Amino acid sequence: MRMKELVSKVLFVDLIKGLSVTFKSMVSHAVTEQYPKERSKIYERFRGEPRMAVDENGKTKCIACNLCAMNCPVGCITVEAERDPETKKRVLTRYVFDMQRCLFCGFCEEICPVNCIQLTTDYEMSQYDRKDFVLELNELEKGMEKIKYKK
Amino acid sequence: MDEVKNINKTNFAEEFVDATEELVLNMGPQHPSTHGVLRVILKLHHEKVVDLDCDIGYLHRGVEKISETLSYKLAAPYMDRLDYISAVSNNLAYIETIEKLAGVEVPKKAQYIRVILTELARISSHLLWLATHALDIGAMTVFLYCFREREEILNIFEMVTGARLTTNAFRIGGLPQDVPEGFEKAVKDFCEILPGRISEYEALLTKNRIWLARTKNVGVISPEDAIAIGLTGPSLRGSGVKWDLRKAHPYESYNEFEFDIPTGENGDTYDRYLVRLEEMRQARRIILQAIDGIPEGDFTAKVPKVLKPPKGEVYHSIEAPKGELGFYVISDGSTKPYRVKIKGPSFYNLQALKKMCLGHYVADVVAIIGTLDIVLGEIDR
Amino acid sequence: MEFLLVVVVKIVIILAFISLGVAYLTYLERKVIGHMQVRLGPMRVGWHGLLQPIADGLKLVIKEDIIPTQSDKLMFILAPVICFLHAFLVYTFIPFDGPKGFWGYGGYISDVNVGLLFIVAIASVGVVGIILGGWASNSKYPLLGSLRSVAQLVSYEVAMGLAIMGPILLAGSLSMVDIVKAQEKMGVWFFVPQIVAFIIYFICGVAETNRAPFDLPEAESELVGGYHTEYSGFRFALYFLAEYANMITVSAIAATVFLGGWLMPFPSILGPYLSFIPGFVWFALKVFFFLFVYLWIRATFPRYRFDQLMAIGWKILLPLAIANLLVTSFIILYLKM
Amino acid sequence: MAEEKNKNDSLEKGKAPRKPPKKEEVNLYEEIKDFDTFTKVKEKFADIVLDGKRIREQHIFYIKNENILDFFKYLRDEEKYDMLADLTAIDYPDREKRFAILYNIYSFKKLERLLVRMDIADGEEVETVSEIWPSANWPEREVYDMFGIKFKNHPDLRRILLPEDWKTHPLRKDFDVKNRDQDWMERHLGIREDVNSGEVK
Repeated sequence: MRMKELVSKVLFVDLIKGLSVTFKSMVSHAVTEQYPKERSKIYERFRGEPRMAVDENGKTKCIACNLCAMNCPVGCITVEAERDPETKKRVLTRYVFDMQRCLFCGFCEEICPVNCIQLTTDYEMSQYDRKDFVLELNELEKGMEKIKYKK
Repeated sequence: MDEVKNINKTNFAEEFVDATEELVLNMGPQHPSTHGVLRVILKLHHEKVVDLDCDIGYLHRGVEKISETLSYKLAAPYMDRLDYISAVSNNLAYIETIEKLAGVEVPKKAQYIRVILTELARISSHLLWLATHALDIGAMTVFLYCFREREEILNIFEMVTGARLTTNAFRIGGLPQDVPEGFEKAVKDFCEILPGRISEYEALLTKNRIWLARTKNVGVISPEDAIAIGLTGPSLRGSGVKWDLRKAHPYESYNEFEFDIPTGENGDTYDRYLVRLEEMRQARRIILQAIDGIPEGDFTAKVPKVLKPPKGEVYHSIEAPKGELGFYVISDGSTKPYRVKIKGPSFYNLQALKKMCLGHYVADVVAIIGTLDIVLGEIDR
Repeated sequence: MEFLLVVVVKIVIILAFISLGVAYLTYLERKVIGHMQVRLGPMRVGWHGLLQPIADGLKLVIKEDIIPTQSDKLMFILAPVICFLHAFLVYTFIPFDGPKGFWGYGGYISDVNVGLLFIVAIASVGVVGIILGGWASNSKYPLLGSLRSVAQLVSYEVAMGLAIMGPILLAGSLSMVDIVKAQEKMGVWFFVPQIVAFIIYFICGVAETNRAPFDLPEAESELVGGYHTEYSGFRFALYFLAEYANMITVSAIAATVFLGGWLMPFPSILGPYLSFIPGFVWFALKVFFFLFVYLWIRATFPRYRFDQLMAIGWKILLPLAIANLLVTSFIILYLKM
Repeated sequence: MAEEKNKNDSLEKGKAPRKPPKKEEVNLYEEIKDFDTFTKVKEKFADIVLDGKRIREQHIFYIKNENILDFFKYLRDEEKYDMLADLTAIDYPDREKRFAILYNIYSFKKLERLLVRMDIADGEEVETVSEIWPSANWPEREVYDMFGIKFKNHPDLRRILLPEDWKTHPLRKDFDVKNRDQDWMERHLGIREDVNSGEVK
């Protein structure tokens, strides 16, 4: 037994085993994704860039119930609303989403009774300025304005 | 002046010995192999460690304080960010503690899916551990191989929970939503490839003479010492203590699955390496049993929208990939916890660093930090 | 006059070729290791990243050259130059092709009758640059790195020198050209009769050039960057180039001494078909083979610890090299009698 | 905050007719029955052990800050509670004895967990248990750091997570979550921020 060990040590059996693994992987296919050219599959549930849904008339679906703001662990949502004197309903006046603080936990999306706020599968959210991360309602409805990097 | 006189008195040999000073080496907080912002102050004699002090807290965010200000539900995403490598386990531990406090019964289906996801998280955490541990010791190819497999797990997480790293996977009472179509196939596909990949790492490391030389008899800790210093998880099992919370105090449905607890013999780095590799295989075994046995039923229990657990306190811990992860929660009957204490395994495991490192070389310190599998997010909280 | 012109042209050609080779060795390293790690390596600059080394070099040259305020400035500036200079000086004596090579001008800059000795001597001066660099940085990691480096180089030099003695005995000459000629005459390359010396030489060569698994002086996971931690920009590039140039040197010596330099393999079988290929191509192929093994090893193995490295050098390689030398000399003595 | 509270209240009210009113609070604390260790300890350390409770299948002992080293040594050696899993403190600013220290010990032999709770007043010092369980070293430092509770004979009582020259103890209840040590920040980072708006000056 010891002899066998010694022989395998002198013949570098343990090392050659490792070398064969790396050589095999060298000739096998690489798993790299060439990011801007190839994009990996994003699953439907992915929680990315926030969006506010609109109804068929292009008006916001938000009913200003403030549930999303209350269910946000970091308090990144601000809802400002007024009571309409005629219909006695709360009407949204301002909706601010601070993406710098967002945890992407998805609680707002879950709690929303009208499926208005959604975290979409869009994941490219970089900006040049911090101010651009504080999204107002109109930005949330059509999506963040992105500056595409050019060579 | 006195010192000068003393030196003049001594003969050459003694003077030579005196002339070798202790070197204080600052390892971290920016260092490639302290796995985050850990600062280790080493006192070296030549290259041997004679004293060591850990400086932690660079990542202190006050999670315990923050969770006192949030309702029970809203604190959960913060727990993902403790041990960000296995966010699912953290979330599970916290959610289970709240469930235990509030007395919520979780449906069987949710329990099974929780088991699958946490075991996947265990594999992913161990893969990352192996990757970085091997990289610290210089085997850089294993690093990328492990990341290749980890990517598959992260894809499954993304498919089920919607996020890859900080998953926020579970809710009090069960799951946020049922698993999507294709989940079973994805998990099974992953289980299919895993054994082959593990044997690849084994071919690169297990018998390799350099790996053996670097890990055998390095960072040895006896079972008694390990218990006294509070080591848990694979680090404890590497010393030969057969203790696993999944067996000792089964939570979720772990008592329904068959699996073994691997243990080491010598309590050195090599044994801990073997234990973790075997744990990956056992985790795969649990996943395969669970995926075939997912019962029909609800994925969540009925939980009031605003949870107010009765007055009381509870400690609950689970076997996280790194050891015993416990939460101690006190409720004062309101919507917010009165106190949340997080018992992170890494915090206690890191205490063992000094004991393990003394008398070893600088290069071994790196290997031992790697073998303890620490995450600074959990240590500093 | 013509002699001088030829030499100058040869120097220019070889220097340009080596510089390019060093640059593309970094590309090769990244590609080979990349593919071994199931990724692609550089892909963006030029077709399949072919212009990457040039971009890297350019970047290093135009980067800010930081000299730490607490450092010994003169030494700090001088050290990488010493390292670089000696790495490139060695190529004077390496025969890239036979005396009839390079279209009759001779495939080497000069053939000295103590060539191999000279190469070994010069190559070991390079370590001075490393010590000075580590010391002059006035920082702890570089200091530890350079100390490790010195100990490593000194101890492996011995075993390496003794390992090359075997082929020298067989060839009966220290001239690089004569060693190759002896292999041609013998009909078999020296790595066959001197297999032990060959393995020892290669291991020592890896250790000498501070490459994995013996890359302790610059082990990035322990010593951050070793002796060049404090270096940046152009000076870092010099260290970098020196390391890769040393790799090529060690490979070239191995190819010359053990693998028959510019000779063609199996001349009796392949000779009629492949004789149109010039010698330096064979030489380049052999060097390439060694370099590939270098990279292959780097991608595969973990790193030794410092004390283990010294133990291997002194306790295994040195006695083996001595034994090999003794056996070889006894056999030669016996054959001569 | 106030808004949230109102909302919660209204939700509770809305639910009231549908579900039976949960006016009566559930008392989770039960008396300890047939727990061997408790009877033994109660006998042996009658002056220290005040009470014992059982909550969700977990035992909690309540002790006084007297001779705790003997008590814990007994637990470790005789009752085989060989690991200190956790050590922490809780702040009750309204109580007379302001802090409670919680020892969470575990026995590998019996697979049993035991919580030991001890009330202490502000400024009272506690004997360190790091002699008995070395793992108490860092948690005690953390308690010192976060609550300002001093441990007697501790080998190395320094702040652990916060900087050495930090002044406050953040896990005390009177420390607001948004509060920061402004002087420290000015000294080391050269900034001072407005507590309310978070603006940096």
